[in-house]
Amino acid sequence: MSREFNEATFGPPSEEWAVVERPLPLLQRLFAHAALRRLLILLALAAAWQGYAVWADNPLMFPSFTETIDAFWTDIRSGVLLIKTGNSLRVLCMGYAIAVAAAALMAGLAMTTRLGDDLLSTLTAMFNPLPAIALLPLALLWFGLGTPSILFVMVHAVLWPLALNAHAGFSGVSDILRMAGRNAGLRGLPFITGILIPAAFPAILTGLKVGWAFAWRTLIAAELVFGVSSRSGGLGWYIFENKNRLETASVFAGLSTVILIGLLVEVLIFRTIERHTVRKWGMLR
Amino acid sequence: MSREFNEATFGPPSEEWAVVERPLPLLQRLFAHAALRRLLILLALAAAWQGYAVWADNPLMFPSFTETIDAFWTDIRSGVLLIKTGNSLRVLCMGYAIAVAAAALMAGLAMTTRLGDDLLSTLTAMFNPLPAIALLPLALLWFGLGTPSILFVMVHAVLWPLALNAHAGFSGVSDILRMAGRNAGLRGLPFITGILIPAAFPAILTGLKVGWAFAWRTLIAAELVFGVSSRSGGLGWYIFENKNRLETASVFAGLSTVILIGLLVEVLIFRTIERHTVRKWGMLR
Amino acid sequence: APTTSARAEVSEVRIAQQFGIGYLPFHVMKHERLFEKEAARQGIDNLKVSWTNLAGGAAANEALLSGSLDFVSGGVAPFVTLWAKTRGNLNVRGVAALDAMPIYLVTNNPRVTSLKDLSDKDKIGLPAVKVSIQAVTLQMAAEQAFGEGKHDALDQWTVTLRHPDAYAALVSGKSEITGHFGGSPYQEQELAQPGTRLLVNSYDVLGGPATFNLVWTTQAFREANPKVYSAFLTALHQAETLINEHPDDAVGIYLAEDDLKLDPAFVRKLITSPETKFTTTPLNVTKYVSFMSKTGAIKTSAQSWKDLFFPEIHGEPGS
Amino acid sequence: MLAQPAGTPVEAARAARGGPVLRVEGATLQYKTHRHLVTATYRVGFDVFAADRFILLGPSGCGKSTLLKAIAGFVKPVEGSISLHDRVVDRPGPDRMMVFQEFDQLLPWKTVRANVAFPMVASRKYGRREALERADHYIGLVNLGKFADTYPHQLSGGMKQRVAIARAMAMEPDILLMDEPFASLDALTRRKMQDELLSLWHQVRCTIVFVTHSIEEAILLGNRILVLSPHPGRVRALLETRRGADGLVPSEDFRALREEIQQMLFGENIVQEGAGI
Amino acid sequence: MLAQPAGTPVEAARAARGGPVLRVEGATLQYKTHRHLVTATYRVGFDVFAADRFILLGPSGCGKSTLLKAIAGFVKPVEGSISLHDRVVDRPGPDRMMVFQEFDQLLPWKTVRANVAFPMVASRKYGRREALERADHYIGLVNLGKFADTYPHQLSGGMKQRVAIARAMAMEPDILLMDEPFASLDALTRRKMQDELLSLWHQVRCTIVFVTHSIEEAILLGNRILVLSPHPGRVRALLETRRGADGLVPSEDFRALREEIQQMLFGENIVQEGAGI
Ligand SMILES: Nc1ncnc2c1ncn2[C@@H]1O[C@H](COP(=O)(O)OP(=O)(O)OP(=O)(O)O)[C@@H](O)[C@H]1O
Ligand SMILES: Nc1ncnc2c1ncn2[C@@H]1O[C@H](COP(=O)(O)OP(=O)(O)OP(=O)(O)O)[C@@H](O)[C@H]1O
Ligand SMILES: [Mg+2]
Ligand SMILES: [Mg+2]
Repeated sequence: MSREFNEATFGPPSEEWAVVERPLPLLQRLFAHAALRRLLILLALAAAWQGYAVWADNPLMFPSFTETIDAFWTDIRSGVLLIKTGNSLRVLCMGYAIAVAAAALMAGLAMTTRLGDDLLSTLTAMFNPLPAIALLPLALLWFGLGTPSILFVMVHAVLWPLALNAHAGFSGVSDILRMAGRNAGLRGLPFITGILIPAAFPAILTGLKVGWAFAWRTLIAAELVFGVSSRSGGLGWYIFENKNRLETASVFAGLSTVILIGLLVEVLIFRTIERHTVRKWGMLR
Repeated sequence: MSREFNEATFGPPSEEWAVVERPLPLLQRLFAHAALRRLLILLALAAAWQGYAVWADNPLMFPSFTETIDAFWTDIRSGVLLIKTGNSLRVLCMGYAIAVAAAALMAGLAMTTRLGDDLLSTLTAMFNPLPAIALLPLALLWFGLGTPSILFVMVHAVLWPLALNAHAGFSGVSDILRMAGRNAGLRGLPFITGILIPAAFPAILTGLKVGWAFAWRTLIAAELVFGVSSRSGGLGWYIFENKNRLETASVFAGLSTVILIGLLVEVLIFRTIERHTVRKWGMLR
Repeated sequence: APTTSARAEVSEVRIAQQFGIGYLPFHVMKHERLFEKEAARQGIDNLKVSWTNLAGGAAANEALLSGSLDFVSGGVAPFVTLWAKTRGNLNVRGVAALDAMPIYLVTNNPRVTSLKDLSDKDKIGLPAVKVSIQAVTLQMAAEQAFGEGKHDALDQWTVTLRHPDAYAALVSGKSEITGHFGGSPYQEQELAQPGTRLLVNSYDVLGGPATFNLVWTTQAFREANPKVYSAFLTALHQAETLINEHPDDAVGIYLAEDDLKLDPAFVRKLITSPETKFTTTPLNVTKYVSFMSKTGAIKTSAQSWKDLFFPEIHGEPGS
Repeated sequence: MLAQPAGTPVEAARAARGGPVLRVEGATLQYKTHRHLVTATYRVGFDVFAADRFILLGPSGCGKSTLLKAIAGFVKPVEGSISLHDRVVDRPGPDRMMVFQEFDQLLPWKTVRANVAFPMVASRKYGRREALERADHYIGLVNLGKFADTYPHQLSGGMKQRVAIARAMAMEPDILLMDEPFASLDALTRRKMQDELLSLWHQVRCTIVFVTHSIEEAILLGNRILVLSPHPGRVRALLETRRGADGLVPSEDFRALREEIQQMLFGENIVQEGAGI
Repeated sequence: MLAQPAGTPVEAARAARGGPVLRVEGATLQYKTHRHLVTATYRVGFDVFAADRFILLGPSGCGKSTLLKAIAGFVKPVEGSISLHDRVVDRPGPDRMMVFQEFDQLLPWKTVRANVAFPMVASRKYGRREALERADHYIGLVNLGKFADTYPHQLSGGMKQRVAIARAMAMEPDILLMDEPFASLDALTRRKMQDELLSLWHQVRCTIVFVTHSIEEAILLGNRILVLSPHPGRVRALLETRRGADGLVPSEDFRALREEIQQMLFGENIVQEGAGI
């Protein structure tokens, strides 16, 4: 009985099997490049922006792409934009981290006890629709004016959608996988980290993406409402300040920075995580 | 060969099999009632609220539960709250419906073409982090003041998270189910509605829940920004007005209305949908 | 309050300001470190002063109530609202006025020459519908134009818009916004554009110069920190004096603090305009109180302007 | 008995039976993963004629499922071609119904009845009413009458597979592709299903391509058996079963054929090429 | 050969072999769904003794998988009890490793090696290093050496099942629960796996509860065979196989036993109760 009977072959074991793939037409090959495709989309969007702005001819309300780029470079070179962005990013990452931890805790609780489940769905249904401004008085009372309050509001913005996604992801884990985990003796936290989290990872990743976006939204909105001492303000403050100064191009430069960071995080972080997890595991096409 | 050989039995075919279930202790049985458990949670929250408010003794910032209920009843009886809530709900449902349709379109496009996929993920990464106020000039330019602008901003708030969830859900549909659908000859739209949507329904439902919450958040915030004229405002306007008048109890009454509606929608709509779909299908525990 | 003088006063004072030329006294105080210097003179060394920019009077009120700020500033309306609400408990009262400035309702609709010409095709931008000083002033103007009890005749066409948004909308002329009831320097910039006209001047409505912005705080803070309080007031006086005596310096400070790219001559003209007064003396504040009390916006009224302010400025010729 | 090596034409058989319904020519099937290139089958060629009951037999992992998926149109050959009625297969379609190997091929949101009716309705081959009637009939055939209104997650493994079989059979497609459909069935149910399949075939004379692990099942069901080798699946032999008047393979032949296949699959010495048809 | 009806005690056997490792007493297993109450097994009782190779045999849907899940601790009997070493089974645990019937029992986010090592590491039964070494050894036994670094979604159906078998066997648990583990394997691989299972058993003398559809496999592997009837699974008979010195069932006995089981399962007349042990 030959030992290798049941093994198929990885790669070309002999040249014979290394079938040359049919070459595709150049255009199609270029098009297959995700980065290139995205660049094209971005260029198209920029062109549309420029075209519309020139046509609308209303620089006070809608500056053109080139004007925005100008303002962007000016403020990058002067360092203002970088500092403000840095400030925002610091607060953002803190708030995001706290929210992720809190969401993990809530979703974990909801998975392990029935009371936790009810608590999560009740709290989510109650607080998720509340806008950040509604929490302002509470945040002020508890944390005073400044970063802790902004963190509080951000956590509120990120926590619920993230917990909802994680919990739905956990609930959708197939019985067989659960059983496989329990069978190996996992319970409680190791069960959650060892089985539920990886099995629900596509849903969790979506939650992280949505949460990330809402952290930004809230941070910027909160900076506008709270205001901050002008030295240590973030991107939201930069936008607010320039709006008050009627520097619309700079306002758009600030917003473009938000967009740029969004794109970078998507491409550099989320896509990478996706490629190294759910796509590699065959859980996402 | 007996005809019923391979059939197990539904229900008790003879009394012999109708094993009486072990009765549970009363407390446990009561606790098994989801509605009761949730009511308890709500009562506990209300008690905590009242306790904290009395302790903090700062009615201008944090009115007690009873004061809020008072304000709530007063404004319910005078009809103000009902009218404002009605106004808000109308706009809300419109915006939500448009956003759901747009998200379905985007996610569908993203599923069928590679360009659509790139477009969706690029646009989402770009625009999702933008706060609604950033869109103010555009909304003013395009839709003027009033409901269309609010709708625009709401669609912006709801569209991206919903599309993200739907797209992730679609991408996670197992190859076997896809093949089963294609094998039956489904392509294009029928494939999406017949296979992808039901198979991705848990993720879509989460997206709908998150989107619903963000529609509320944005509506309330948008009513403040777009202000609408003082006659026809909605709940957001009611909250804002009372906030400015320092009628904090009424502000909390407005927020409680939002919470109440959130709970009702969760229990009456989302839970019901869940029970009749994903839970019945065994896709969600 | 007998016990307070013995206790140590706060080492940090938190003050809220907003955007706009009305907050020039604060800019000067901050830039020249007048408050710190004055506090040191009164024996409080190393007083830390932190300035916070807020987006509006309502936010300022919240911050004050939550104990996050010590002195807050804003328009007359939010102050009156808070004063009315806290009578008998927190006793929030005015510290001093910052300035008296006219606020203009500017329109770009050529067919509108008076309030009576406004129709539902017109929309008027205000910082906050119904509750801002602009909104209350507009109600006063409406009552004067349409008669007793018709104060809310124009409310239906008002829209909440921040100054810069309303400015952009009005100047670009490509939106439904045909009016903006704003403040300096936006209103003057608007009027500098062709095709715009002044529709309402708040001074005409109130029959004379009127306070635009002022500072307020809680009774508890004032009683616990008498030295800080008096140092603040003195510094404010010094700032006003500097502005009035050295307008060119003030222009420089304003442009530096707000980091504006405005023409200094334009700013100088605003500051030195005969209508603009930088003074701690409250002017025509009681008119707002009685009007708001009449329309039901607040539930109390004041006998005299002195009810509204702490006694330190009662010697000034307020109204 | 016919043993036919890979690559050589089957002129005689083809001429005798009309053109092939399905022609697989030198098909190499590969999976591209992020690190490797897995060759599932290498230059596999065979013809399936109308009303053939064609069996794919080979060890685990040799590419049987992949080959079936390629015929169904889900996998494109990187080399060679697959054509149906002389048209290259380029997409899946309801003319080739497939029973997958996996248990999760049923739509979890449809009851057993709706699952069986689904391809009939989706492909517009039958009207809704007729589809439901046919569904009930075939559900009865697989002995699941009482479970018609049950959702798949409430079924046992074997029951799920039976639903999938009913679903494919109810379509009465040109070609029925079945990937180890009976593997999870007990002996009796399996025999019943085999009987049903044969009787269906006798009624409609459809073409069947059938993957199985069981040599006995292969001989019992198939009229032609393709034996695949491991290490990317290649054709080792193509065998034909000779049947008696009752449609059964005479027990002498049965044993001999089984021996031969066993020898081919498990024996050390590979059957010589060109051993004659 | 022993045929023992449900409910009667097996005093003799029990006394001879020490107390039972696993005792199932009058276990009724039910599924509650939103509309129905499905009874999977009804008052099933049997004892499994140390080093038994206990086979569960019965038609599709009779509750074999449910019974196995109940022993594993995933399903609680609504009536009767299941106890292990005289302690009632109330939760799953790594002392009872289970091979599930479904293909998706592997963790998709772990490679084949990590999947096999997973329960060994998770249960802290082995250190990480040792677990990986053992994993490689067992992966070799199931002939998947080259696929150790592959993710499950890149495996064929039979390969997935082999990984699951390796995972369970590598744990060397007190009781090995296997739900049709070899159903999707070709004859050769299947025979090899059966050999491996028996040789593992000879090494460690673990207790095995094994579900199969194949009567031959049951006789080949098991020393005791529980035959279940359809319509909620009830015990129809408990049979014992008598083995020769070589550990094989003498071919005469084999045929007789197969006939008997076939008769029991497929024959019209039910075997009489109390037919003697
Ligand atoms: N999605 C996939 N990605 C990468 N490789 C795959 C994939 N599916 C199958 N393979 C590989 O292709 C080869 C053939 O797989 P296939 O499923 O066709 O085998 P099979 O003959 O059906 O085996 P079995 O009898 O075990 O089901 C195997 O080596 C397997 O590892
Ligand atoms: N999750 C479930 N919910 C409801 N009913 C179920 C569930 N799982 C199984 N059943 C029912 O329980 C009965 C026994 O199922 P079980 O899976 O134990 O059968 P089995 O003997 O393993 O069959 P097979 O050989 O086909 O795998 C069946 O009638 C099935 O419909
Ligand atoms: Mg296969
Ligand atoms: Mg089973």
